[in-house]
Amino acid sequence: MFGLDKKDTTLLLVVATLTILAPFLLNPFPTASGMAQFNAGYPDLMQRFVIFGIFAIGFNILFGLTGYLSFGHAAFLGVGSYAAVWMFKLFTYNVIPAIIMAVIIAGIFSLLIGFISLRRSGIYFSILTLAFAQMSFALAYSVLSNPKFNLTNGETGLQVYADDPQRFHHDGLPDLPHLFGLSMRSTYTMDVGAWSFDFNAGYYLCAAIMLGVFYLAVRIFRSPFGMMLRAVKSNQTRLNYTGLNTRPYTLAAFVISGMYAGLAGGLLAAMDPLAGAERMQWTASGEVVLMTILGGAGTLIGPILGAGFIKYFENIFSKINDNVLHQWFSFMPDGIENFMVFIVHPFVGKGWHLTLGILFMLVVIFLPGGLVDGGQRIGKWLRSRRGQKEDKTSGTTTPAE
Amino acid sequence: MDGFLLQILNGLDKGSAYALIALGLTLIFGTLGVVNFAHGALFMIGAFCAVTLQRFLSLSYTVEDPTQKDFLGNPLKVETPYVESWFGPEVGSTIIDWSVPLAILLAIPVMVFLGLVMERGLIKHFYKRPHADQILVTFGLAIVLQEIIKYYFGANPIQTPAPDALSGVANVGAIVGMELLYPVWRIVYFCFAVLIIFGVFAFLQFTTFGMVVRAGMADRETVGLLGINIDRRFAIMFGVAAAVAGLAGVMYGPINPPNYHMGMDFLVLSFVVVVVGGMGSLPGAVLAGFMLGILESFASTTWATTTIPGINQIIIYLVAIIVLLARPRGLMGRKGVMED
Amino acid sequence: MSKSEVTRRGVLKTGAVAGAGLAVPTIFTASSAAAYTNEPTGGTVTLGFNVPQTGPYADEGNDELLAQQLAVEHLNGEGDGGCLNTFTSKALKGNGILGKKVTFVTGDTQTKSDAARASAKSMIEKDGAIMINGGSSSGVAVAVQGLCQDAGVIFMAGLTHANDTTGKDRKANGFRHFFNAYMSGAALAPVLANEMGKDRRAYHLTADYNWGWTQEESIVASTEALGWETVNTVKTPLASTDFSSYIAPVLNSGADVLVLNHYGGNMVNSLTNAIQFGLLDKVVNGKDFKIVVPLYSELMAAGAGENIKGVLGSMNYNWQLQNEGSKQFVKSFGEKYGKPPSNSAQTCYAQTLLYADACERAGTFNPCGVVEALEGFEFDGLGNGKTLYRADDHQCFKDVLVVRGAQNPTNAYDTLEIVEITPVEQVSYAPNHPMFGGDEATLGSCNSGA
Amino acid sequence: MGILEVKDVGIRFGGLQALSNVNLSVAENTVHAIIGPNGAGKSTLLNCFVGKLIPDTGSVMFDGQSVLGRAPYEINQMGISRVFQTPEIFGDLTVLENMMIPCFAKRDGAFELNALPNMMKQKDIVERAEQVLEEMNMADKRHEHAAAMSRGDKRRLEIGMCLSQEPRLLLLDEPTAGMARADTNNTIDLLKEIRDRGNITIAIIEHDMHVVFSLAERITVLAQGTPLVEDTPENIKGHPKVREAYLGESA
Repeated sequence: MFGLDKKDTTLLLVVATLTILAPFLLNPFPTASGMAQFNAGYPDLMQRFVIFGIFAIGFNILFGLTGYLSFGHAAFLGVGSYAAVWMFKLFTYNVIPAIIMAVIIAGIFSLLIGFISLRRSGIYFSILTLAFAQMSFALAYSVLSNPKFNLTNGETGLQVYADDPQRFHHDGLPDLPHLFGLSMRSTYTMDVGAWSFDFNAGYYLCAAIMLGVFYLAVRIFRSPFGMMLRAVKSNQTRLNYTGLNTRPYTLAAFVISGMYAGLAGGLLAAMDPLAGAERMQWTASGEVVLMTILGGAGTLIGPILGAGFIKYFENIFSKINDNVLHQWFSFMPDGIENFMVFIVHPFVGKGWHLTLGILFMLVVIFLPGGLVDGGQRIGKWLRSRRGQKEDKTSGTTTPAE
Repeated sequence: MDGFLLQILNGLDKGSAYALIALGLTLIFGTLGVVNFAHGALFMIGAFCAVTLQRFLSLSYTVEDPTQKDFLGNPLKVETPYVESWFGPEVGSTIIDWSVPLAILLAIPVMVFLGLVMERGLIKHFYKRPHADQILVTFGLAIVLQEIIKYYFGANPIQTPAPDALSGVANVGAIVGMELLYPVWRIVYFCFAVLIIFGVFAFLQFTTFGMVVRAGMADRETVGLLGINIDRRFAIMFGVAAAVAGLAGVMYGPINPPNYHMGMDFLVLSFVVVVVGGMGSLPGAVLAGFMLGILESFASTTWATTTIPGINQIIIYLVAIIVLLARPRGLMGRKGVMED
Repeated sequence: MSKSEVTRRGVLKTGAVAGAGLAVPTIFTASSAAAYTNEPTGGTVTLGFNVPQTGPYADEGNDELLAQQLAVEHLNGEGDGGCLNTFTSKALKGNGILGKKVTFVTGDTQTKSDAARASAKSMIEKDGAIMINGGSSSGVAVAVQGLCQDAGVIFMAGLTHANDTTGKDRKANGFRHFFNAYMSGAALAPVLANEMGKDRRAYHLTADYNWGWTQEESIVASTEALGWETVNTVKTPLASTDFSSYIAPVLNSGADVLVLNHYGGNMVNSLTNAIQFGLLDKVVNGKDFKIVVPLYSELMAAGAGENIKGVLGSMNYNWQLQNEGSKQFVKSFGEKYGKPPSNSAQTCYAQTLLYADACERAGTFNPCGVVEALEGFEFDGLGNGKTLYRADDHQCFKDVLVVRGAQNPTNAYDTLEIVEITPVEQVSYAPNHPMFGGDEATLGSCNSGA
Repeated sequence: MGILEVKDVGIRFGGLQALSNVNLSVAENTVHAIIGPNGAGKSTLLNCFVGKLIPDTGSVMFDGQSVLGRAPYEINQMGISRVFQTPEIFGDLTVLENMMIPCFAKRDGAFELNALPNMMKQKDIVERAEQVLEEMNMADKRHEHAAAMSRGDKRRLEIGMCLSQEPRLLLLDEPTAGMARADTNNTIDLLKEIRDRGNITIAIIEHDMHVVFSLAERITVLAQGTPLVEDTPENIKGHPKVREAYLGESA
């Protein structure tokens, strides 16, 4: 289907099903239960899952295929966000032109940076991209937000003000980003017994776009172009002596992944019309690197898993405070309850960084191929168990013959 | 003119910290081929060795003084450090006063030990893994180390003042017959950095151990074939690199009070320094450290910022870009190192 | 058997505490049956405390969180009741708010406007928080305030000092108890003139972002009005850790006062560097060199250690204030946590009580009702003395403290001493003051999310 | 006039004169071997043909056009393919994919505008790659991971990858170095087959005399960066200068 082989079609369908059903899957616990803390099915976080999924998918096209490790991709995300918010400010709250503009501007920006950075490879390339991104961040944070020429609005973040022109905005349209009148924030809440599920317009827009770009990524991975990029990673020497000028290919990959980042940035702004400079900082670039490696660089689904994993920690674990802990362990006798809270306390709430750091180490030590590798190992283990069982049954039948 | 000289001094001072961190980073990279994102954390832990020693020396017993009240109106608990009661107030307070230089003695074994444990326990298993994996695992380690420090010492900076005798300003211009006041401790820091750098170079240049390590850096396999246990030597070099970063941290405390994220603040910069100097080149790291320090200082003068607005924010990165485009392997990089 | 019984007890207990979950968060939904965003329908009401828990301001955030928890206790009638005893409004009875027990959720702003909005959204969308309180930077405050306006919940700002929060970025759903840069300037200037004379030459080092600029603008304006001359204003990158290259030029600039428009780690380092370079020992233009830090906090004072001795600055609140509300608050806070409260803790505590009180007086949690109850509200007994929540811009007007680093502190907590309590009249300004967005700045109208 | 004409080539590395006054002519559709002791400059010379090094003096002409100053990929597009001392293949890719890359390069290597819409098309490439694999007797290995194969198979694959582009000149850099005897013989047979198929020029650098004498039609002996003699294998075998410079040393 869609020009994909059977395995990829299945993967695409699985991803599609999961994203469509996400409001159910991410809210497995009844709203009033103590476990509700672990629910992630509220609009903002679901949006973040898919948006950062897009970001990581795009990053993986560059890093996973060519092996070029960019430490500056957050700059393209940030540029995309700024472009989108400027579209809101100048023209209309409709998200379509904003998203298109975000992708275009990020594409141009990544073409410029990629053209220069790709003159070098290895860690030199990484540092060049890092340098460009840090420069962009510094400029956005202060220099370009001075009162005379305010392009970014600095630390507060670029936002839409009532006195902005918004030329095509008129009464009757929501005063928030919308898709031809459908506000990105409109949410339908379905109560089923003790459960509650949110269906958010913005989330489904992001999910649809993510499925589209995921499909595109699968096609790129499977095309001769994708193969060529993998060849770059595998053996650049051979490629040079094979009559191929690798630079246009790597540059194309760089720009494509930059446009993915811009798309993610545009969507972030479309869900919440504010563009902060911090999303361009090197830590944000590092985050997408970690997402990709954590999930499994070079795999199709890995980056999405990695993105979900990190965003889940950031948003769920950081909110578990001592009060919540006491609730969890309240069934225990007081002494043990306090002890348990004492044990768990350093790892949640303000300690979520610690848990994340430990998990990075555990994953990379025990699962060299990231989470996807872990999944494959579990699959293999299950199959081998099943195999053993069959062996046993066959073993018991053999002597009878 | 004084302004110019002052900025040179400032640059040398900043450069000292950059150079020391980059030196360790390059040692680890050059010997082990490992990209160590936890190196900033080692610098930070060094600084916290000084904090720990200062806390330890200031351990106090408390006596309630009914004549004074605390903020709730209860009798004030007056704290007296044990060292003051054992050695008398004068000697005791002098010991506390000198806690930062004394912390060097604590930091060397602690950092070497930490470096060895890190290498044997974790990094060793990552030699053959892609650089991306090394980055992920050392970054994870950096976060963990940082959070542990934050858990015990808080997020707020902690003052670790220089000894009274070494604080204040000195007239460094006296030699050339002009007035040029500069903080004593910063001069100490610069001299200390130069000493360490020379120490490391001498160690590599003039000891058999160092010669083997240098040979191993150039061609690991051949040295391995000669029946030399190069791995153990490299592990020790990791310990040395950790100690260099740690010492840089200990002595940095009086310049700017340590906090748990100071390592991350330096990490990106020191990577830029290493790459500008040329991956794997020790003299390159030192040269680039001082060069970037001085450039950064000059970029922050009013003259520079009015000529090019925002130059002080981007100078380091701008220089990195220019150097890498003009000289593909950095200032003194070797061919073929880390190019793919 | 016994195991399942234990579990059941747990569920019951949990159910009682987390009853707020029954109030299904139906945020941003026009079609919702609720009259306003997150209308509490069960026996509890949920407040959202959004403070930095990671990053350089984690300790400040922790202090805010402690104060907020204390406020919740007092609202629910637990503990000693704290400032409910001294608050001039007697609407709060210690039985929660409008009879509903107060619960809270927490989030981590990371001192980044993006992350702060994400955690605020999560508290609104997922946990059904009806009010967001806290924060330790103006960027975060403005970003979260905008979000709360859109979402239809109330934002009670924590520590935010930039003029913009209640200036050009003011919002109908947002309220600031903390003072601002203009007030710092207005309060400091007379004291500076008094202590240092009217013919000083000032050199400004300013953190290169929005808050730094507004503070510099305010201080420059108020000191120049007194006759001071501004020699130079230099912007320093926020990411700077070593300020030596900015301090060195001060020596030969002919300035005799250094103003550090820095906050947090920036201020600790720049002050430490300035002392290192021996600035305070210098005599310039025949006068002793002085350093001013317009915005002080206890944590900064702790971080800067001995370097703050004799350095002047301003604060929103200090635990050494001797009014009844302050004494009561310090007692409650000190007995519970073993240390006196910081000024950001006090602001968050007061904001939580003020919100609760406004709900009681309005008789509803509806944000528009709360806004109406808070606008023009005059009160006392929360620690700052007589205070007015001005209707035009939702800024509190109260006395401002001018403080100085103590020469001989007796313990870790009295490192700052109060020099003067500048009366509120001296720090007031017109709502359409040019530094506050002029005539164009408007609150807009309150949004209840319905 | 040979297909590869080398005139007065010289190159210096610091104090070392690696090549000087190299004159060489490789005739079309022959096998020409370049031999010489270690450090004679064989690999340096080869690197000058493919664009990795640019000589300080002299010229290298391929089919009447200079190769100097061109990037390796451009030289490849002129019709020169290179086989490395250690097989350079794409270890992470399958055998079939390895074979597809040079076919792809042949089609879109120049990356002109038509390459963009072509990026997704691969039918013709797969067909061509399958065909070459068939010719190389490797069709049964097509889904194997290239890195997992034996040295001999890797070499066979690499040669196949070069041949798939139908080069006019094939450069071989010690193609049997480090190989077991059986693999060496297989490789020799393969190269003979290619030679006998005709319509290709082969230049080979080799240490192993067995390989050289079973393949080459002409041999150039290089010593200390200069050609010593050039002749047929039979004459080279008995040449006293060669014995002195080369065989004497290695014996």
